Amino acid sequence: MDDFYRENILDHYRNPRNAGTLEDATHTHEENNPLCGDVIRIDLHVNDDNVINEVAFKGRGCAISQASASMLMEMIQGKTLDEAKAIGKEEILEALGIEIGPTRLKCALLSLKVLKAGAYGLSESEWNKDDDW
Amino acid sequence: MDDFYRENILDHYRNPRNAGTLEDATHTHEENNPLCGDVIRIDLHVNDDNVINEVAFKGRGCAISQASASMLMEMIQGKTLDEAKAIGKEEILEALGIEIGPTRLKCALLSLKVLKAGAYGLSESEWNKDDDW
Amino acid sequence: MFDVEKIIQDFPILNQGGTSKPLTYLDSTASSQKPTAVIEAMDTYYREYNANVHRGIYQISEKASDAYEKSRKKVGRFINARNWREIIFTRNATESLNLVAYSWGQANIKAGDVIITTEMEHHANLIPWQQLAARNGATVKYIPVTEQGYLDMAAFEAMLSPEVKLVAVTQMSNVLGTIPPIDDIIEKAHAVGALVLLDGAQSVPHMPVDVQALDCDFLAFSGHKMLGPTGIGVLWAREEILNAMPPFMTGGDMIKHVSFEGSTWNDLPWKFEAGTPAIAEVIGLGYAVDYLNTLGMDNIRQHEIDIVTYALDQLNQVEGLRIFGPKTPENRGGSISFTLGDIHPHDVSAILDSEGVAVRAGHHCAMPLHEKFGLAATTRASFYIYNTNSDVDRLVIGLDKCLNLMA
Amino acid sequence: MFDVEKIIQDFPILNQGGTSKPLTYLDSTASSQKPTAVIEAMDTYYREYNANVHRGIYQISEKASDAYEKSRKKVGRFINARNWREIIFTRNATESLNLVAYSWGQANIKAGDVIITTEMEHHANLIPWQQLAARNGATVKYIPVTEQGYLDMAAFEAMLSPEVKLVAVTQMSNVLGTIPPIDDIIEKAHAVGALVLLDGAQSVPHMPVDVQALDCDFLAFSGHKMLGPTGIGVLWAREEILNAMPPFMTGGDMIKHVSFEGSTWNDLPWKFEAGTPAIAEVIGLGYAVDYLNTLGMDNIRQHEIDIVTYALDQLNQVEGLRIFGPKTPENRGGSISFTLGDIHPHDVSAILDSEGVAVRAGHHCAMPLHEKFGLAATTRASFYIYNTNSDVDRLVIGLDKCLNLMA
Ligand SMILES: Cc1ncc(COP(=O)(O)O)c(C=O)c1O
Ligand SMILES: Cc1ncc(COP(=O)(O)O)c(C=O)c1O
Repeated sequence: MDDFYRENILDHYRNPRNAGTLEDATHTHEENNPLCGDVIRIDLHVNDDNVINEVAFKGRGCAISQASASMLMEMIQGKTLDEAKAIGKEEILEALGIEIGPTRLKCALLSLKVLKAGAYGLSESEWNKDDDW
Repeated sequence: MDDFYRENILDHYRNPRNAGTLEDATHTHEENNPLCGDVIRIDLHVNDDNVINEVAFKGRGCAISQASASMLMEMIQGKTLDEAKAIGKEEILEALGIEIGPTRLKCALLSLKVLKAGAYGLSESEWNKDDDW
Repeated sequence: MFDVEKIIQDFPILNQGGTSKPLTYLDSTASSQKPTAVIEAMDTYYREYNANVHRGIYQISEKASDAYEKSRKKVGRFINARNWREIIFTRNATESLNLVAYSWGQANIKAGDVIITTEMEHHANLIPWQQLAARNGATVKYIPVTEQGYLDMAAFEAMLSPEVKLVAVTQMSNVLGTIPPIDDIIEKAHAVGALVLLDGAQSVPHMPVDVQALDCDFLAFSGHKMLGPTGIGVLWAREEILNAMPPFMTGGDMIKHVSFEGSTWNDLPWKFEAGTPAIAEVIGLGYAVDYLNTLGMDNIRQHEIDIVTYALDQLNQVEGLRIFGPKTPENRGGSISFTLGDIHPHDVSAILDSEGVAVRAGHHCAMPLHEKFGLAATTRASFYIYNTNSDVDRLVIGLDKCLNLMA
Repeated sequence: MFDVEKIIQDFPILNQGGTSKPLTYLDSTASSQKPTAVIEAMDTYYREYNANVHRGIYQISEKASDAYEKSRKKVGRFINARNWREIIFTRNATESLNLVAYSWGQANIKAGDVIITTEMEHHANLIPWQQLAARNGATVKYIPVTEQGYLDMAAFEAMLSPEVKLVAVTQMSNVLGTIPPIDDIIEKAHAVGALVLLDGAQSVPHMPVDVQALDCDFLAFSGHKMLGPTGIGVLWAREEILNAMPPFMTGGDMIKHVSFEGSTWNDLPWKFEAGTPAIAEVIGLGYAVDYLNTLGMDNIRQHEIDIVTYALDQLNQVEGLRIFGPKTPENRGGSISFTLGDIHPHDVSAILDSEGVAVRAGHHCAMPLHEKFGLAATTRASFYIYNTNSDVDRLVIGLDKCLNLMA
């Protein structure tokens, strides 16, 4: 337990960074995890230099999904779109710093899915490509 | 093997009693066993005293189905319809004198089924009643 | 006679365990654990007489056929079917329900007809009827669930009309635990000429079920929830109804005669069992039924009433815990779904897991019911023959840790 | 590397046996025997981590989900699928074929369309198309089988037209052993815009199958014929096709969102897996695939060519024995169907059984083919990885006894 709910996860969960929505978002997308009802919406503002200069997320769900969304927001803010696109599963799991089984993996990666499938406009099969086997 | 194909079964198989058809049958019926293609047709002639005075069967199939049909013909000939109706599974199995598994049971009882379901005009659920459990 | 400590000895997983802490298994509503007798029966089949059934004229195949059909009789007697021909083996309760929706449904549901189900159904007893209705222009109506988790019977009565062809209702809710007034439902449905299908996925494992006494028309249930293996389910229906139904899946074993022009169908029950069946699983289910019979379904029901009585009492003392469904043990089964303050059920479940307590979190395949209660998910603890009051205690201790950590 | 004596050690039934005489098992075409690794994998699941999959947030459920999805990947790689989402778990090959007929078929087969299949199909790859055609006003055409057991390819070509929407053909006959010219069939079918479904129930266990190299569209097969348990089958199809297909059965686990108004479906492959799946069986199948991979499918195919070569040679010397199907081992699999004079196949099989030799007698779920050859039944001996030439010798000795006794 103390292992699973590490202080940094609980911290992000209790104090999410960049919570809310953006009025002037250039990209907005929402996804839910049908198995548990977790929902995450992400708003981005990408400027003319292709830099993500504003981020916000809004969600409902478990500590893992909300904390990982909060962490992801920190990771992409200030990056260019291309830099942000390079962020994958491994980076999220590393940030969480815990071992995650297949069911909760969906919670942990929900925010990444919103970003890739939605904000970056990648199709499921594209962003899932590394996941073919 | 020597157990399974006892002399009396092989004898009935090689020399079936009452093989053929009746021109003046009062009852005629045919059934097949869908699982193996065995076919048996039975013709009866029942006289005014309700006595089965003539019997004949025609068939195609394995030694068990043909021998048991031949044995059944011997059993019912000369009996009244009511007496014949009392003949069941047990009598046939006793006549064959061997232990029979569930698959071949269908072969062994095919002629009885023809008689009960067809010649006696009983519905499947009636003649199968003892077989509900 | 009903000695829980002795029962626990029969379940390998509760003794050796696959978890780091000893396992408190409170998820039998999702799938029950299996006793040694069931596991070994399948093992023995594979090691000693594995062969395809029905058509083999050699010893091991005859033995397999015999064991397969003996299991059918065991299952038939267990629910007091009229005869073994009324027992159809499927993969799970879900397939049993789909079989009825495809076969009976396509032949009997026409435009304008009404199918009644309830707001508390598992998706398996909901979507097949929605799909059937959409295909054929019929309507699905839902008996409302009250705040207390009961069916609104007045609303049900108001729905009844000659257009109602089927009432498909659970005999025990997998979320709320509710045991609806089935006798009443069957009587009223039959009065307007509707057939009644019972989803027995939760009732058959947990209480005595007698289809003749109930006078229902269809009953669907799953082996894996009643001590049996995965991959095996059952559809029971009255023989006349099954006889009149067209086949569902077609292929080997379900035919009388096949030609290039067309085919005729085998007798019951094989007409509905196309292809090589789940032989080992059917045999395993037979042993599960034997095990349940030895304990006695009345005793099992009483054990669950006892443990639910204790659990409701203990859980009511946990801060911020809200239980959904009937509060009286006599009207409910052993599934207790709840929320714990604002803590997400996933987190509750994960924290409980770290304490060795296995519960389920989510919508439990009853999304519309959860939405009705304004929830995305609940946590569910469920009890079976091998659970004791000390499992309840471990659950409560775990919930206290959740509160400490997350609140 | 391919050491039959060592392989036999892995199969409990071939060592301890359930028959009074040691078992010569020549019925693997109906169902194969199972190695210890497969039996124990399921045992371990039930004893150590039995739990429902996909939704449980506790250790044993996570472990079960993981093992379940790992098996899917193993199966996918085994037939060289593009990705694991193309692998759908069913009960058996029969259900896989029915899934295509109901889901793809209802959406794509219209009045006037043509479905081509062959005269040598198993009922499972015949009746679903007859039923589909009858429902939708389409026509089924049958590629004729020649006296020698080959497909009449000229007749096939003459059938091709833009109306042909599906060509459903076996990759290896379970009666004649015939391996049809699949590459040619696929190329010609695709040229008129038809999809190609392969019945791989016999091919997948017995030879290398690569769906990408074949460029087929659907492939159906069964676990129990390839060292796996009963109760588990596979449908593979191209992802685009599966994505476009409506669901077959509906219920839990196959949904994204459910409301009283309707439902949306889950992603592949779960869209087609409604309800609690055959968890233990899927895990067992994964171990069966591991076992086959260790031996190597090329080696298995070569072993069967060798044993069939010997068997054809020996059987040709039995008086009055007539073999159906190709006489050249390269063009056939390990199923050899024959008649022995006028002796009924049931009697042949029963006498062989009394000698400890298990063969099958009947129409082998290919009634139309048997009727075409003017037969009600044949006897079939079939070979697999654990059979040796001395099994062939025991078969021949048994056939001589049949002749002595019955002629
Ligand atoms: C060629 C072929 N197709 C389909 C099947 C059906 O397989 P199952 O009974 O496992 O569904 C079989 C096996 O009997 C077969 O040999
Ligand atoms: C009430 C109810 N109905 C149907 C089902 C479906 O059972 P299965 O998944 O075994 O098909 C379940 C189990 O999840 C259930 O609890």
